[in-house]
Amino acid sequence: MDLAFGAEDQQFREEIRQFLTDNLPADIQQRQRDTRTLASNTHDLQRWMQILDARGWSVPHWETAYGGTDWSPLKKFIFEEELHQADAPEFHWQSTHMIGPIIYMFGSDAQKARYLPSIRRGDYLWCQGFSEPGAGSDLVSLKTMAIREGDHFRVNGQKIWTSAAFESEWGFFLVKTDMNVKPQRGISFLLIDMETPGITVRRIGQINGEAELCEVFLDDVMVPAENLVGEAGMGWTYAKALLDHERTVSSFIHFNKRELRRAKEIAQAETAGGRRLIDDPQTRARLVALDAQVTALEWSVLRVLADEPNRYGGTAAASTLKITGSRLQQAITELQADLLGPRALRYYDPVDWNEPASPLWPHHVAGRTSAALISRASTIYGGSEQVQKNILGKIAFGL
Amino acid sequence: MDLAFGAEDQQFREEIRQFLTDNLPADIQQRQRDTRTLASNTHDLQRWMQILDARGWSVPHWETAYGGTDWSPLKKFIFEEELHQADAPEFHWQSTHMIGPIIYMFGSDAQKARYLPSIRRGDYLWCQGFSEPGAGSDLVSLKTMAIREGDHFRVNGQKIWTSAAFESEWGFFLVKTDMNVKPQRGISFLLIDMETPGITVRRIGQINGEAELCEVFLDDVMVPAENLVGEAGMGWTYAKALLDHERTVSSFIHFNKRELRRAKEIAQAETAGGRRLIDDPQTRARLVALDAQVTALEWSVLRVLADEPNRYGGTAAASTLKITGSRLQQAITELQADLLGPRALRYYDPVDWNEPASPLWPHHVAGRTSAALISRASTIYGGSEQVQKNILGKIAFGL
Amino acid sequence: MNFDLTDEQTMICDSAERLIRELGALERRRERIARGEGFDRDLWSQSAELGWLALCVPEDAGGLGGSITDIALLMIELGRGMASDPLISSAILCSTLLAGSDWEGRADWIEQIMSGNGRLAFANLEPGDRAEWPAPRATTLKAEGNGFVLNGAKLLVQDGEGADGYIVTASIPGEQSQALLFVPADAEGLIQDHYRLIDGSRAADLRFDHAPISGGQVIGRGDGVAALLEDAIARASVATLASAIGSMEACLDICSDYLKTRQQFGQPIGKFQALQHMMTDMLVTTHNARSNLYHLLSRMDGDRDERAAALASARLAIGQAGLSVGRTGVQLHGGYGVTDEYAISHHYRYLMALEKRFGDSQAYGAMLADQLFGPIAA
Amino acid sequence: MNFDLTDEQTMICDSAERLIRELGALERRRERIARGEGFDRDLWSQSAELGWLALCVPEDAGGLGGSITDIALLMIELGRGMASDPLISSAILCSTLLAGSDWEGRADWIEQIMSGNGRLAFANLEPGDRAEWPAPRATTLKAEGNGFVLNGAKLLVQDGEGADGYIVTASIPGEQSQALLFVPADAEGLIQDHYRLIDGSRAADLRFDHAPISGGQVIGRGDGVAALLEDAIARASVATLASAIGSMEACLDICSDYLKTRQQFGQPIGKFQALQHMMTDMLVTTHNARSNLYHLLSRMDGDRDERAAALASARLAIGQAGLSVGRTGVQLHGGYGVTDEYAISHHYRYLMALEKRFGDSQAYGAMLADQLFGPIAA
Repeated sequence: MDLAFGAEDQQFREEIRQFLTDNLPADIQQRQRDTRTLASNTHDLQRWMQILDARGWSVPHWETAYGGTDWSPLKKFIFEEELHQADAPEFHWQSTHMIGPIIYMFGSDAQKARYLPSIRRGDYLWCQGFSEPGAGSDLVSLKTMAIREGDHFRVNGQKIWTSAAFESEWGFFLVKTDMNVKPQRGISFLLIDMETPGITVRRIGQINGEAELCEVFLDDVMVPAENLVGEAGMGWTYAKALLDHERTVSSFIHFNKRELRRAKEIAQAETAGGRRLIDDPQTRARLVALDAQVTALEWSVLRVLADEPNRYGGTAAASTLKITGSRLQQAITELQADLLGPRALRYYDPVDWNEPASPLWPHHVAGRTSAALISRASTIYGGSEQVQKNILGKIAFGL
Repeated sequence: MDLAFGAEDQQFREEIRQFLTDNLPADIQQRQRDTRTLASNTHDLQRWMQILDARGWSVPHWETAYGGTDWSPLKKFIFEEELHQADAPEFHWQSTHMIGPIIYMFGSDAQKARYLPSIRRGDYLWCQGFSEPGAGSDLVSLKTMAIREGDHFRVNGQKIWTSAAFESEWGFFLVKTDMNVKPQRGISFLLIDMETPGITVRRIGQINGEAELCEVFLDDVMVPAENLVGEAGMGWTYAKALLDHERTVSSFIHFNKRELRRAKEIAQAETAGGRRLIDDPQTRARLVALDAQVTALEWSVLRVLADEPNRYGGTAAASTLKITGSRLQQAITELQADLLGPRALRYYDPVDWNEPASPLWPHHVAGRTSAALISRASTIYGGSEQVQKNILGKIAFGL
Repeated sequence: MNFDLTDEQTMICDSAERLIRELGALERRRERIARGEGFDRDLWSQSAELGWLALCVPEDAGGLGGSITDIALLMIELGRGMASDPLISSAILCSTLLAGSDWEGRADWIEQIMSGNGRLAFANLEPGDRAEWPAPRATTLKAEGNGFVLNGAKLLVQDGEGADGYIVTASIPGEQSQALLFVPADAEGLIQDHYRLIDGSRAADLRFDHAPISGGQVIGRGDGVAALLEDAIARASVATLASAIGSMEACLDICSDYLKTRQQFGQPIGKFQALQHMMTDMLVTTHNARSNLYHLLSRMDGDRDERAAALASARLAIGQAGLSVGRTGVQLHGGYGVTDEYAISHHYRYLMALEKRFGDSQAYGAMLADQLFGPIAA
Repeated sequence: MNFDLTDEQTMICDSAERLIRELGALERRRERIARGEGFDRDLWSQSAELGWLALCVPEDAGGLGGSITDIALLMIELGRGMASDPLISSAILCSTLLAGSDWEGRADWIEQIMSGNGRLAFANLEPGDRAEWPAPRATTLKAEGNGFVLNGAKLLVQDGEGADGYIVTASIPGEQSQALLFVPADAEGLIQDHYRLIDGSRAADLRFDHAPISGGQVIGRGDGVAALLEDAIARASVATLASAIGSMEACLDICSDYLKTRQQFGQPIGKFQALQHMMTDMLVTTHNARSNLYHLLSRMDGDRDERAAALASARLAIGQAGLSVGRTGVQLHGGYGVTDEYAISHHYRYLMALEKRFGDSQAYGAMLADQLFGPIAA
């Protein structure tokens, strides 16, 4: 066992820091720090992706043959950590971390040539059409159908919880192409141009005032057969391969660390009865309890990255990260809101960036409650906490 | 709605208080206050029952025809509260609150004449033989059999969690008398003299060092047929009737109030770094949170006693009391132990009443951790918290 | 002691339930919020017609003098529809302040409020406040010429947007106690800023920049003001907590219905034991929260310290209970729980807002500790 | 960074696992406790033979100089069998104190401990202490004649019963730092009181009544003592926390086995989703607790402040984790959980005891806050 970062890792960290100092535009950094919504940052993200791409770092987790790096998992972790620490824009997950790897792992040469460069440059966004109204955590009962007609698929159905569908140029969809086999074997993976006739996107109003999640209605949408990824019927397998690919993502470790830091800053800035909250014992107790949990989460991530032998298997470790990380997102953002006291009650429009000029409303108030509200989703999407526990009980203990 | 105790109730309370001042022996009071085990207080309990009986108050909750009182539920509550407040011995539940009512509701005249007077006087203890090793919260699968042979039943089987069986003269048992009907219909209610040949009692060592719970082995135990209570096959019905009879008991409201008071006293006595714990904000926060919960519990009890209309039904309200009351027992006794800091780690023999003479070990330390440990049982017996929730989900929401 | 409703209470509850059924549809609420309206004007005028606004005003001040229990029962029903604004701010809080004063404008304004023709809002909160309770104010009233001038800032004046006037707390240099002032919405030297809150209601910040105040605008000053403020805030707090109980009870209905209808993995999700247990946790929490409210109601007419302790206790318990019920309710709804399109997220936001009105759980926990154990020894 | 065991670590873990399998039966433990023995003497002598006692002692003090990670891994295995006493009190804590001193008796006593022939215990805790960390002591050492006299009282000296001697902390009037003294068990002026703890281990109270102390009994005094104490307590804390991890991991095995074998309502109780979820909560908690230990291990050789923060953080997290896992484990066992006859209640008591050794979660939480945010401003 060696529980320290090596000298090479330390040096790598310095290199990343220097790069960020030199290259991350200050205006982007500031907006990212103040971000209250994903959807409104697309332009910044694209600018930043181009900067990263110029350095060859826009998709470091990809295979080198496709423009990735040969960094160790630990280095990738350091890279991500430093980007978060510096308030760089977050990767658009669906584009760089989902469809990119799917295409280079399972796509045709034509698909690779057509899509990968634009993903690396962040030219446009991709959205993910997996969930359906009747199938939240239960993908087996998908109903969206794609019937082969000549050199096209005719797609009919409805997707839900499709992030950023309203501003994405392309989407990747799980669709049923075969009704005559076991549900998992009849699902295929299809790339769809979101401009195709027959697609309607409806934004769903969210608890925090955003409308970044969408419903996508597909009504006789004709999709060229060449947009099928890999083999028909393998969609489920490809989608699952992704999960094994990114086992530490759902920990939201970098988010949790950054937001806990922010909570401390708020506690230093806010007062009650003339006393800084950071000097209030109950506030301190909440902060340190979360600090110790975030520390645990970070090391749980490192254990997965460094491939610690785990008697319950890697999926169990990943599931643990998801359960822990999502609870922490909620606890930390809720603490932020609580630290604001009654000021937490003000609604900040997630799209309108104008803040009140009033000194009654310091900058750190904006968006905190919004984050706490939308964080309720973290124990829901990607397999709800309850579903995670079902799975974990089964794989770890055979229950 | 009238949310105040009436003048008559207040006057009644004064009367009880006066009675206690005049009649509760100081030595019993002191031992009861320091109690670390049920089993070792039997003698005090008997003395106290005689005093109560002389006043006609040893079984106030019984029907008046059998020696009970005509007090309203609220007055009975006040009576119990004042007894607890004064640290009077607690009723031996199995005797006065379980078998007593069963006998006068369903027993024969001979049974009433034989047993009720001695129960009122507290002459001896009764134990309850319901649970079996294979049937904890699941009484339907009882296996103990009672086969009629002439004017006797031949009883074979095994009971577990039988409190005080080792010191009880009599026991009441649920036994199977009919194998050919639905399980609930084949169960009968039998009174058994614990001296009968074939009975073996084994005390079970408990987590806190006590051994008050027992296993009872019944090996060809011959029980006179006249000891059957009511009709054969009605045992399940009688046992359930009891539950409806005492819907607020499982709240342990009086216990919770008394122990919370004790926790405050400990917080006033104990120091950390020279400061009283009662002046430590985190300790205060734990205390007030529990205080508010105990307040809720008390009013939830009053609502049941005063028959508040409840859309989910009385059983739901009772189940709520059990869930809340048992959690509070754990939280309050655990807080007591925590307030003692490292001193909580000392083991106090629950039977040996000698305390260390050392000034390092103040009197309030003794028995607190023992109480915290055995309180883990409160969410287990009488239907575990999980079983309670199953029931509640069904009766309240039809889930 | 009994928990049966009187005939009058039954009537109040029934008519409130009816009105909420009529006007409480989620769609109506969402459209109203989208229009930037902080409360439902139809509900407000109906509240006047049905006598609810008058119910909240003591008899000797010209109102119907409902008991605090009557008011709480009404608020529970309105809370089910998240519709107790601005009854609390105007008809309960400001009316109580007016009724307890001997101000010359008292009768007029109470009449205005009861009839639904006028609305006042209470401007007390200042930066750094964690709870609203009589305390020295940074907003100051100074003598100048024949009258006074007012300087300072108030934030989060609940339902302050569109109010006809404000009852403002201020300190007078050299005096221990506070003053209560009446400031009309169009007063000179008053700058307003309006905004939406997370529950869709609306609030105002007020800035007083050398605002001239005449002697006739002083509702009260001197020793009686603290007690009056305590009374009014206590009554408004009861209404707030009762609203929360109603909202929690609505969550029970909403969620148990959802569990029985929503299908997943081939069966209603209510068949899953884990979700059943979450649902029963919500029930236990809600049931006990109502008990906390009863305790508070039983202490409203007694000793002031006991009332303060009961109020702090109920705020602490019900505040946390509301958050817990709201959170679990959202979780039970899966993805739909975090949309604006299902009622549950509205209840969660409403319960979050109620938890922080007049002070949050932590502040009231500290207040309860002070009541039970005395102030912290240095 | 890697988490693979070295060959040597694998060897240590394997032999510890073997020994626990051999000697760790619950029946053996119960009988031993009933006999009033605080630890397993066979295990103690085996620990000497297998070199574990020497492993805990630095090389330059004559030991095998295992790394703190080696020691932690060993303790995890021993913790599974609740068998890390008195390795922690004697071989880790007292050895570290001796090894860091230049006391003349140092080499002898280290040799005694490593061979298993002698045992020392650490007498530091005084009434009012919530955590053990260098601090002024009420126990005082005063010069008298050619030597000193010691007055005061220590409580909860872990494994103090039957120890051959004690390392005692005391203040010297007029000196800032503390003194470390060696006091043999049969010293004049020393009164002992022995008793059992809830986990079946045994402790002693020591009263020093004008006990004569020679200069040769002073292990250390002056500025270095605080750092030495910190080092020793930190190392012993790591061992304590690692023991807790082992115990929690054992709880996982015990409970998942139980869920699969115990039948109720016609099926193994592990079929119930609510119990599955409790079991997975235990897993998540245990897994993360091990991560907290790793973090602490990674900080043991660095900056002292960082180490102190990591120690406080791990104590806070693992202490609470142990209680939670123990409680849930008991609950999963139903009635059997609260008996002495099933292993789970032993683990729960062991975890409760570990949570309070050297200080409880609340004390370490406050310490962590001081490290992260500075002391509370007045």
